[in-house]
Amino acid sequence: MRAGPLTRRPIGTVAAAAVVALSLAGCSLFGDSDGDTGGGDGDAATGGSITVAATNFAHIDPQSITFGMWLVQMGLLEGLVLQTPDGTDVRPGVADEWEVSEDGTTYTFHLRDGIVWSNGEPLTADDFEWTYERLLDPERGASGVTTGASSYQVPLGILNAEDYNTGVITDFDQVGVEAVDEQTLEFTLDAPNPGFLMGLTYPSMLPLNPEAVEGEADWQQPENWVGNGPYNLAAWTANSSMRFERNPEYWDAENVALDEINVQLVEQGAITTTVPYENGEVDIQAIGEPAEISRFLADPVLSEQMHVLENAGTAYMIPLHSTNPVMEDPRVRTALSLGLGRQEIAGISEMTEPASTLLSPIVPGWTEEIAAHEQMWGEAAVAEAQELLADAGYPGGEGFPPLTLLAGSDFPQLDAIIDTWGTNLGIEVTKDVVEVGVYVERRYAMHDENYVGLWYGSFSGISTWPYQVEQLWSPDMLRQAGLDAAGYQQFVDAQVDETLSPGDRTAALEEILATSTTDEAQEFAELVAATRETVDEAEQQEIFIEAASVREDAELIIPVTWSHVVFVAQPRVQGLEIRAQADRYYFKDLWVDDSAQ
Amino acid sequence: MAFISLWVVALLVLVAIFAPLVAPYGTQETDYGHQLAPIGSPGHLLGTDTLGRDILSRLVFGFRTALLVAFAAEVISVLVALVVGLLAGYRGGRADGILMAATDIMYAFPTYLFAVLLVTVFGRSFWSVMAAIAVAGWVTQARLIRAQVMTLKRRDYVEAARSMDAQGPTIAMRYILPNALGPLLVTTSFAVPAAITTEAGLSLLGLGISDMPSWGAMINEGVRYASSAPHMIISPAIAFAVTLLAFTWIGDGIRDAFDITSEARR
Amino acid sequence: MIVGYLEYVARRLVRMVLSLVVVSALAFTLLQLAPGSFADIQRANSGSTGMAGAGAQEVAGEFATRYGDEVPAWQQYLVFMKGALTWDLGPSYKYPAQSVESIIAQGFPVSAALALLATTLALAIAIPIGVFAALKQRTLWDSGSMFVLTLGHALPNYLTAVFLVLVFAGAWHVLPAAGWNGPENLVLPVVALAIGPLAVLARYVRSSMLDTLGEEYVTAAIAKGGRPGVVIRKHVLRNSLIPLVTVTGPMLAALMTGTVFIETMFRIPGLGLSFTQAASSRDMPLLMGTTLFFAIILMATNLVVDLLYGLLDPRVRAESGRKLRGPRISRRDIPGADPDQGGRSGVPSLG
Amino acid sequence: MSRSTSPVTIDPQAPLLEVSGLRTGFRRADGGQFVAVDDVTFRLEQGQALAIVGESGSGKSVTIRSLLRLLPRTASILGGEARLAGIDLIGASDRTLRRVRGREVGMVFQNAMEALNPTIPVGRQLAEALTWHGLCSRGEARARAITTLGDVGIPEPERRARMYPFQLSGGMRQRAMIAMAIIAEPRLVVADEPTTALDVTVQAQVLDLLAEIKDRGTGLIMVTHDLGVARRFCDDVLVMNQGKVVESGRIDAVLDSPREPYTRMLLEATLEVGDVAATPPEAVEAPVREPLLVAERLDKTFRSRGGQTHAVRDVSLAIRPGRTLGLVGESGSGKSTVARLVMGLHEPDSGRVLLDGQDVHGEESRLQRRRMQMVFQNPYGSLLPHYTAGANITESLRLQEIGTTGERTERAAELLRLVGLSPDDARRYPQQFSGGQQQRIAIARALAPEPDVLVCDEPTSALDVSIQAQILDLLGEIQERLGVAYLLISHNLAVVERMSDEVAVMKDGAIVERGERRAIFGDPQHPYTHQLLDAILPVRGSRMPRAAIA
Repeated sequence: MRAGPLTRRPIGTVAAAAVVALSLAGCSLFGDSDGDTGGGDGDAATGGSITVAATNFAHIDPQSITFGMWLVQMGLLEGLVLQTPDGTDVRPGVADEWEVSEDGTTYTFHLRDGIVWSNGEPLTADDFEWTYERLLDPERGASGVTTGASSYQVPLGILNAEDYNTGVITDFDQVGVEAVDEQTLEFTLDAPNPGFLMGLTYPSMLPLNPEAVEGEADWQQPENWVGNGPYNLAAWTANSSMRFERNPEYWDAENVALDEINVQLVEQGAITTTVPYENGEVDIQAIGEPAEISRFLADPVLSEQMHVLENAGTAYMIPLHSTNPVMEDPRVRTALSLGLGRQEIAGISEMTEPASTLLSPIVPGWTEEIAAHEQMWGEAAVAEAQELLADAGYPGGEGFPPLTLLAGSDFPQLDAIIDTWGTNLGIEVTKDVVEVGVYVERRYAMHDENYVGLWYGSFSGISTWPYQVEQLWSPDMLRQAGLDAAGYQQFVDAQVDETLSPGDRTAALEEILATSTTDEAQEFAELVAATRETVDEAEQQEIFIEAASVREDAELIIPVTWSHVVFVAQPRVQGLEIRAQADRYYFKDLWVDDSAQ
Repeated sequence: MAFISLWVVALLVLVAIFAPLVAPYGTQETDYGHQLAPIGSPGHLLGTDTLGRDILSRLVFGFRTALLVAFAAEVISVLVALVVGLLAGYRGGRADGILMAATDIMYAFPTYLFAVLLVTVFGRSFWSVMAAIAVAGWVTQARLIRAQVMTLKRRDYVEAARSMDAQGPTIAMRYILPNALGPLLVTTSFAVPAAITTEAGLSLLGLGISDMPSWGAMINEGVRYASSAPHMIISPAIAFAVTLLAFTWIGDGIRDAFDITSEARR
Repeated sequence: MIVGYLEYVARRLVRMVLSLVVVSALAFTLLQLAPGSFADIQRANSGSTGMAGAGAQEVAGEFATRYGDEVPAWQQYLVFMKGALTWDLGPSYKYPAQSVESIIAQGFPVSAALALLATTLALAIAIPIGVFAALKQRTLWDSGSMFVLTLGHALPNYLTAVFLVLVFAGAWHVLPAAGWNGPENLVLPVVALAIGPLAVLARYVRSSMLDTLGEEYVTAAIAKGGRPGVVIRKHVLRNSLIPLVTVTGPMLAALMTGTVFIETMFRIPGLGLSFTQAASSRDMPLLMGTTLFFAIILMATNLVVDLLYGLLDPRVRAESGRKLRGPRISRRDIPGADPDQGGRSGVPSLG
Repeated sequence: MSRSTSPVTIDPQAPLLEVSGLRTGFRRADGGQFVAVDDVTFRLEQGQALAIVGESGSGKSVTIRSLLRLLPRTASILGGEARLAGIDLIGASDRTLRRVRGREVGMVFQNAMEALNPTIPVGRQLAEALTWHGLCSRGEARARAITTLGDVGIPEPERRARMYPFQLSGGMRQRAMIAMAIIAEPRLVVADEPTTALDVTVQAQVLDLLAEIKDRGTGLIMVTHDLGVARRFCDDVLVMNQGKVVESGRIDAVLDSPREPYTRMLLEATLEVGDVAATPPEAVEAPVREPLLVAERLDKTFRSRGGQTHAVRDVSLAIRPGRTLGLVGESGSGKSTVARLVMGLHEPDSGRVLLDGQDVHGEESRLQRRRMQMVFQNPYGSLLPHYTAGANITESLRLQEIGTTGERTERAAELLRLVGLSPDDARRYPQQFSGGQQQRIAIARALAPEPDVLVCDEPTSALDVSIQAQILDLLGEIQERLGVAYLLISHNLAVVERMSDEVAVMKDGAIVERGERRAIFGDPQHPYTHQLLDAILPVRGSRMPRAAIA
């Protein structure tokens, strides 16, 4: 038996261990970020750093939809063209000039002389072609607007791109992208597309470095990063933070002001407050909580720091598929739409407005006329709703089968919807807030009861007519929503039918959608297709407006509210102009002025 | 302290039972004109939330839910724990081996996974949240009972009973159980606030009860609004703290009471 | 005796491995039962307009090559366990470019540092308070400090954290509210994590001290003519603090395996965050990997505590050959030690 | 070794210890004061030994602890004076008192296992007593600790000094405890029941050691409930009862011709081996009948993780109807295991127990088992705390569904009367009775199913002598009236001698000697039995030593 030194002072040992462990971990515990600012010694407009808050993401591949792709576009990679700060037009990026053919279907881009990647290697048109081949690779999944889907935007209309992506054709040479020479890239479209240049500013069209991406090492890690944007990825602590440092190889490096961008990664759905912002830890942050917005608005100093982008998002509802046919009755759907207390729901936040259409007024040329009804809310609307409901056999909501409102997370708007439906229509609605795994199953399941799902989208895509009508609430989506129970069953069966080839399946699904959906939905799909027929921009917009109007009339997707997007930025941040579209702003346009108050 | 706590808990339980009489409004009663009213607003003693619902009323009904969940979960976990603990402690041998193995496993198993599963499969309902809490709690209770039984079964009066030809189940139920109840009462009184906390924690992770007013949801919402509408977090937090403290002190009190009697017996 | 000791450790290790197999199998089964798959959830997370089959694609292509497509679950489990044995768990679904083991290797030091600091802080404060309260038993000092501690303990750590942030970052602007950039980021989370354990430990120290003070050998030491300070230091403190190992160990383990709320709230890239994310996104490899890793940490801590207890208490050490059995205390036996429950648990402090 | 100069002022002319009018009280929960020591006065000279005797609760321990102010928080000294070689102990400052403690007065505690710190090696604990008083350096202290351990008769003191208390045997621990008390060569050693927790054979060794210390000129105060121990070593005696000194004087004088009734009662209640032999044999020997209970070649080994204890080896017993078999042995000899095997509470590994020729452990044993009942050592622990006395007594009847509720209540009343309690006591709970009364209830309970055999496991060892006598009388009466056979298990030879017809001596799980009571006590054959009997300390000086009887 030995009474060794180990028997003494257990607590001291633990404490010492903690200190040792920490000092060992010290160097790597916080990542390698040094936190302090480079500080340019020139004029006030260069140097310095800012910290922005962003929603967390797992990867930054711009070809796969994640929150990461927005950040890539803001400063790590640069496309052929950039949007102007106000978002109304494009300015030169990698390409310093371009030509459009007479018929509007061929775009030729000329890359800048001597443009290079951050590793000093030349950036060529072949790199772009390689990038787009990767983007459209059917193995990587079909395009869409949802996380994980390919970020390719179908309305861009590149010749054969959609067919290649869905596996209908397999030869990439048939796709309308071609590197004519090292500095020349040519796009061929299947129809004229006035939104094409703007569409090129979308993250999916950013170039990737083939060697880095195909290399063994993970190209998304700082040590392997090769980009062409004003900034390079210098550090990334997963789930916590990122740091960008200026890219000296960037073609316009001398006009880039900030030395460093720090990104705080905030968990999606995590509780976020403005405390870090008000504590000076964050320079730019989006805020959404109604109470915070009200407080900022009421504060004379803070209200000055708000940047508001009106009506940038839409909350909407879709009836889910059910064996109970009550929602197939258009009168019921209309009643539910008109019976919504949109004003009350919008009243929860000062940054929300009642929505009369899915499309928000942000889209140039938007008109009140596309709304399904003249009065989407108010007494008259409610009265009409009550009448329609009575017509359908449920006077005062009596006998209306139980309705469930599905959502993936809980927020006050849900309660307000249930509350106003109850008050206005006398129907009983249950809230079904489920964990995300259940949510996805319920979303596509065939229910026995009546289900309505609520979504909120803050569309940082492109607010052009093609995008808003063809990409968001697309023809296929509307036609699917319009399927009755039997039709939906057929549709689901066809989707999982292993015996069908990709082409056959596409055809079979199209057949079901075209024949089993509602007339309005089919009409909408046909109108959208018709936009490809014309080369006249104005004429095309007319058809889009008509299509949008038909989509509203179908009342398969019910608009609820439009919401503003609100950013707050410290007074020192200069050059911040929030755009409606895509990524809101570029880091290269920002600078700091610490004297600004 | 324990005495005051007892009164506080009694009062709280009464409030929970008579919630509809106590609460000035219904839990879903909205007042779109008076959203986010601060504490002390006329008609809304503790203010209102984002929909203009009365916070006091929601607290009262939420407490009802919390108590219900906590008690139901405790009843279940105590019942399971009693059976397992008695069996393992009294029979020993294989039953004990199995319990101890289960303990090892439960100890190393993230409760969160169970909660996710229960709540995902059965929805964010009262029952699944309650079951999740019960699953998390029974092992501790069972082990406690086991330890208690192991001590008690070596007592002379158990030997005496055996010498009077009492059979295993009789001994377990008549002699061991009544004397194991004291410590069990102590743990239960500590477990109730723990269950309330767990419910709130699950809610914070998006796994709480969604179809009934719950403190967890209120705290979750309150935290969200903490800097701009502090009244939404202050009242729930205070209510939370008072309840938890009261139960903790009752537990302390019961434990002290048992300590005193055991001292007197010595 | 050494042989007996080794035999004991070996037996414990075998039991640990068996438990780990059961834990992993159980976790795997539960995961199979849970609704929704990784791919489904990725689609749904966008909160946008995707519809059924609008291109649901296997995101984690590497998964198929690793586990095989459409293979029965039990085979997937075997593949997983084979990987676990060689510490090669393959890529995560959510972070396809990263292997599960590298995610754990990144997150664990962070969680561990936080846990060590919080535990050290808790001990550093709890021991003096507990000792003091015990020595001043039944005075205002005693009841006062215990009152304050219970109060601190009554609030779950997420609420404490919110108030700490509101005060120190929101109102006084002296500490950062969130982030992970330097030591100043440690202060609030460590304090928030330490308060619950602190209360538990202080109460434990107090009652342990009171027990020891009542021991005859303390009277004997006084009868030998020891000064109060010496007697307390040499006879009371040591014996009162040895059992603390059994409480502190599991507490530390529980904190090390991640504290979801605190990590989320302060944006700390620890393991707890990875774990909950993996669970909610059904990131099977990561979830299984972290579950197994947690189980190992927890069980290993239990073993270490038992062995350490043996080292510290010669009575237990002497029995090691036959039945070295440190008091079996699980993290769930200790209020405040279970982060899953936001800092409370179902059992009274062990006083 | 020469004494270093004392840090406190010693008056060599003054008596070693002078105590007068000492009063110590405890604060009661209700705020009142309970006086545990009331007006105690005595005087002790150098080289003398004083015994303080009395039953539990008499205040004897509190008296000596008051001298060093080693009292619990709730106690306080209310008055009186105590001077140690002229030093005022009661009024002394804490600092002075610390210099007295350990340095001038060494204390020996009852249970060394509890009084030695379990996590510090014994040698270090001894050395502390020197270093704390600054008597020598650490190194010297360590050396002296080893020497002192050797002095108290611990073999291999160097090795033992490094051991922890639990690694030493009970006897060695007690020696180490004594070594700790004397290492600083105090003027006075105070011993609080120093041998109560020990077996008789070990007790003898420890007492020899204390005698040696006394012979060196150290004053000795010994608190004990054992008059034999007191008589063997002390010059003077203080008899205490309920906090007061009842009688004091030279020990021979007090014990041989007690003046006070309490002392007389105490002496009369004290059983001694030889008491029975001295009385004439019973006039009529009962006819020898066939054994009622037979245990054949019982063997039992307990296995625990990694170890096993062979508790009972090849033990055979036979008890005749209406007679008593005494089973005697030291702690750990396996006698309680035998009782439990006989009762069927443990299954034997081999061997069998037959009651009237029927196997107690068999399938059909339930009826048989009811014919045997048991009385335990600790009466409170064996009674159900949440049952009333009446319910406790009739529990076995209720379990067997014997009789109606009314009949059972009737039976409880009858049994309570039988054991000397009032039928009204049936409604009270066990904790409301004294220890002796609780044992009576336990006996009543055992008698309820009208057993043929009563197994009594140390039925009186938790009780004071005066109560022990009453309980033994009660058991004797019951046997006479009901003809119950007893298996009496005790470590106390006097009790066994008093009660038994036949005696079996156990050592290390086996019976080493058995026979008629008179044969065992009068003419023991086995050396171990000799050893046991030799270790007995006579109380009454007039009684002839045992050897003379033989």
